[in-house]
Amino acid sequence: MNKENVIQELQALAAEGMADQPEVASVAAVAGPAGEEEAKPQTAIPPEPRRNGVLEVDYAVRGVHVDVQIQGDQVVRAAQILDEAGMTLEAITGVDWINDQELEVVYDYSYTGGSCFRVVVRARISRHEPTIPTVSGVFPGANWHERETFDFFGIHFEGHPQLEYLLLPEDCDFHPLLKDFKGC
Amino acid sequence: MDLGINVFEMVIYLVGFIAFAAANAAYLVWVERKGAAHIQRRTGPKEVGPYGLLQPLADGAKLMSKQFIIPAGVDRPLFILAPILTMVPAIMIFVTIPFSETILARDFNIGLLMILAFASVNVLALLMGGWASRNKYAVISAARVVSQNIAYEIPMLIIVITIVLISGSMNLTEIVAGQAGGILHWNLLPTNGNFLGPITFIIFFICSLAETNRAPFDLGEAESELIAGFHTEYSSMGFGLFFMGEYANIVIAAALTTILFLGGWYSPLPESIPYAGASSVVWFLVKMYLLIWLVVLIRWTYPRVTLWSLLNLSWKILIPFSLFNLLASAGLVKLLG
Amino acid sequence: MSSQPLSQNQERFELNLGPQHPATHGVLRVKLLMDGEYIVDAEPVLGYIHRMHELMGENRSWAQYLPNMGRLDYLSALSYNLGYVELVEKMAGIEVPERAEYIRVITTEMNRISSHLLWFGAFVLDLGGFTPLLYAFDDREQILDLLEAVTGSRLTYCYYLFGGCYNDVEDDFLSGCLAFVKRLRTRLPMYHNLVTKNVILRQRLEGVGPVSAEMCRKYGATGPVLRGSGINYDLRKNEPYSIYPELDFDVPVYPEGDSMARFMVRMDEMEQCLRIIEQAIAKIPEGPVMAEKVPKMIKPAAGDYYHAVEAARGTFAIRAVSDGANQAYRMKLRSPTFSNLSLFQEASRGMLLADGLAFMGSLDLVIPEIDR
Amino acid sequence: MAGYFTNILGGAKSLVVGLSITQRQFFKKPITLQYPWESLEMTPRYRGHIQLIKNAESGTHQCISCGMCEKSCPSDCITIKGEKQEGVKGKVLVKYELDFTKCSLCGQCIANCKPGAIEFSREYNLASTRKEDFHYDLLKRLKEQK
Repeated sequence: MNKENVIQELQALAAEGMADQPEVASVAAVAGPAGEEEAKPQTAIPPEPRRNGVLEVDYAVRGVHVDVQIQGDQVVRAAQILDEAGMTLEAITGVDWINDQELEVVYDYSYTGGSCFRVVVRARISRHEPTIPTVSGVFPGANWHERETFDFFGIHFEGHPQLEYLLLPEDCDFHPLLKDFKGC
Repeated sequence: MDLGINVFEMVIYLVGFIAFAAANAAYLVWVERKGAAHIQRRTGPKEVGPYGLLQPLADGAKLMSKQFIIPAGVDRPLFILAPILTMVPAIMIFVTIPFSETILARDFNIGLLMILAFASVNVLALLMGGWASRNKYAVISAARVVSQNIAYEIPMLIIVITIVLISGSMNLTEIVAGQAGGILHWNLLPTNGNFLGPITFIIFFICSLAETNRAPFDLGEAESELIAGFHTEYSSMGFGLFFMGEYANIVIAAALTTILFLGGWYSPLPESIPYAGASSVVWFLVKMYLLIWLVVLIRWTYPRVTLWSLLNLSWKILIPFSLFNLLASAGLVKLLG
Repeated sequence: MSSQPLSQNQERFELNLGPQHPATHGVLRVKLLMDGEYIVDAEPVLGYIHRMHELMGENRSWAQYLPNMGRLDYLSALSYNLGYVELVEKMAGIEVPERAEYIRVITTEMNRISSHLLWFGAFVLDLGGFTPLLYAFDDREQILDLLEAVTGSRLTYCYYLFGGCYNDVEDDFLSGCLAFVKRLRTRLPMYHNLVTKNVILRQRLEGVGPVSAEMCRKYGATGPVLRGSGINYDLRKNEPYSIYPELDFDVPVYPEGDSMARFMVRMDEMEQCLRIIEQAIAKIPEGPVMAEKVPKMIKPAAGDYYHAVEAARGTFAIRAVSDGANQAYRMKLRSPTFSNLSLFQEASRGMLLADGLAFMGSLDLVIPEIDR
Repeated sequence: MAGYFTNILGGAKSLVVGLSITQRQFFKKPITLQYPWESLEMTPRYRGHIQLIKNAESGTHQCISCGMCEKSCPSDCITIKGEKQEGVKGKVLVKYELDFTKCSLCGQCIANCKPGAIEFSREYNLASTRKEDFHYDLLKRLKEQK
């Protein structure tokens, strides 16, 4: 596996996504905000939403090598790139950024064939209409991870073969990890 | 022959054998539990009576006092009949088994045939129980038991024919009598004239394990796959009878093996030695219980086979071997006899 | 198995395996579509012991979340403890004294052995052999006694703290560990003679439940399942943490991908654990077991952090998102058996029921960890 | 064909080896402990529910009612109350209640206790059919302690 190639392909992918969004396309996101973020004052306010792009972050601090943010409809392409590179989908999860009225879907990829290489792919989608294409066509293992994310966040994975409650009871009507969930 | 005395004798023997079968079933459970415990470095039952010896009685009392639950939707007549049908043939078989020259109920000319005939009823009972239970696990188990029993009856019968060829009789007393004169004359050993004796014995022993549904061939019960197999839905004495039937069958299998291969009531030593060389029922029981211990030990040592390897073992190994064995023995009998 | 399932138009039936079933080792339910004895389709149904640990992580301070780690995979709780404290130490920049690192490795490896021993017993029990379970428990009990003397608990450990360990260990513990290493070295050959070499067991495991390396990759399977498919991937080597780089051990890999390979990986792993423990005890330095300065309130810089460790069943990873407060904004727990079990549906198609259960046993499931 | 016979022989040998192992174990002594008749001594670090440490000299506890244990508890098991009393420096502990039904024995309270006033007890054979039996008043317990 050639790490540089993977990073380049992901950069190209992210650049496409930025072209769709004129307001962020003007800024090239190449600086390492890992350091910036650490320098920020410690407050209870969540950090500002990041722009789309590929960052090479400090592995020793963050635990990942490459941090990719792309458009929601690009996650399948990203999965295909990483699948061709021989990487494994380790987990899918979500984060509810209620202050931005956005949900973030996070895909953790790792490489099991040799030296450690971890890539995190994230996509932000609207909180009011949380839909994102499924990657279970590329990684069948994503099936359960997406169902779990659907359980917890109510994110609808388009094209998922069986989007039912996995861990929660089949008749429940709430999504507990949304920040406005107040118990049931 | 005086009919009155004959009937009286018959009743005495029948009661005696039922008691023997029941006591064996009860105490073999104790042996199994105690044996398993010590194999696993535990102590086993020890609270009820000295060394837990009264445990089987307590278990029996518990089973009898429980409600016999008949689940909704089961085939009632078959469901009730099945446990009875496991126990009755087992007791019938005891009638034909000669424990010594004098202790036997009926001296049949075709004793061996009768045992095998009655032993086949058992599989019918298990099939009925599994089918009538209206439980998927029980049905799977019933299907397994039937295919297993059919597969193992073939090599078993071939082996029995071999023995009949060698001893020239189907009368159990005569088969034992043919092995008189110490260990070297037993059918087990090649010194008896049949150089394939040990293989014959091993095949017969494996078949008897499979016929009695004992581990590692307990596919019908398979507690880690099928909960409890054919008796999943049985409670109270329904379960108790299945349980007793299983142990009664083990006793029968061990007794039959003793008769066919281990010289029955004859001592392994030559008759010239006083006491130890004399033939008696004690020798019969010692041999039988040693075999039963082997059966228990095997259960607590091996994992369970799967259905296919079970059938493979029968069709690919046991049947060819037993057929070859039959041919060789027939040739030997023709040559030497 | 050479035999193939019967034709499609035979009558099929559904079989509900679990949530209470002897072979599922907990409250796992598998919806089986059966064709006679053959599994046509097997769909695991999860969630019977779901406790929403991830939400708890968002409602508690970093330190208060510590006891939750012992309740995910209760059989190798210390690996989870280790993963979590290392993550928080990474986030807050806490240095751990060397002695504490050694204690952590020794206790974690002891815990790994106890987990594998229990799996070994329970797996043979699934196959119908009862006795090895009790022998394995005998050995496991020795480990639990040793760990109890140090951690105070026998199963749901909560022993590591941010910056070190809850308490120091005595020389008694170290010598006890060495004695145990010696003891298990004599017991393992017995297990191999009794179980591994047994022809019945070999027939049941060899060639059953083949999982290819590609399938593992697609499903994200890790741990012994992946190593049993010929991939040499062990986070202790590939992504070293704690003091593992200083210790010399091998990663057992078997290329066959069947249940036997997974069995052998775990059996060999126990021997490697013994090596690790021996070396760690030989090298353990004197010194404190807690870092000097551990902040009372841990307030990591905002951002997200990822940390993965090798638990007994594979990669256990945590993704923590911090907003700079004393508690996590989001805590994602990635448990290994969740991914390992997800390949069951595809891999078990066409298997015999008995083989399917043997295959499930070889995945080494711990249900609370899957359901979280 | 030769493989067929060696397979059978090898298999048979493995079976005999297995039998000999279990038969040997049969003659060894049982290793289990018969619980109601015998029981183990708990190790010094055994984690039972927490209790106040009795100071041998003063005959009382060291608690300064700072509330750190209460705050650090993940499951809100601990309720304490301290009062200002005449002639005593600092607060005096008047109530220390532990709801053991919720406790997960993580030890956060003990790790966070500055004066070192609490410890794990070594009680393990607790059983009751009533929840309230596990709501302990640790001050009362301290008084009853010999």
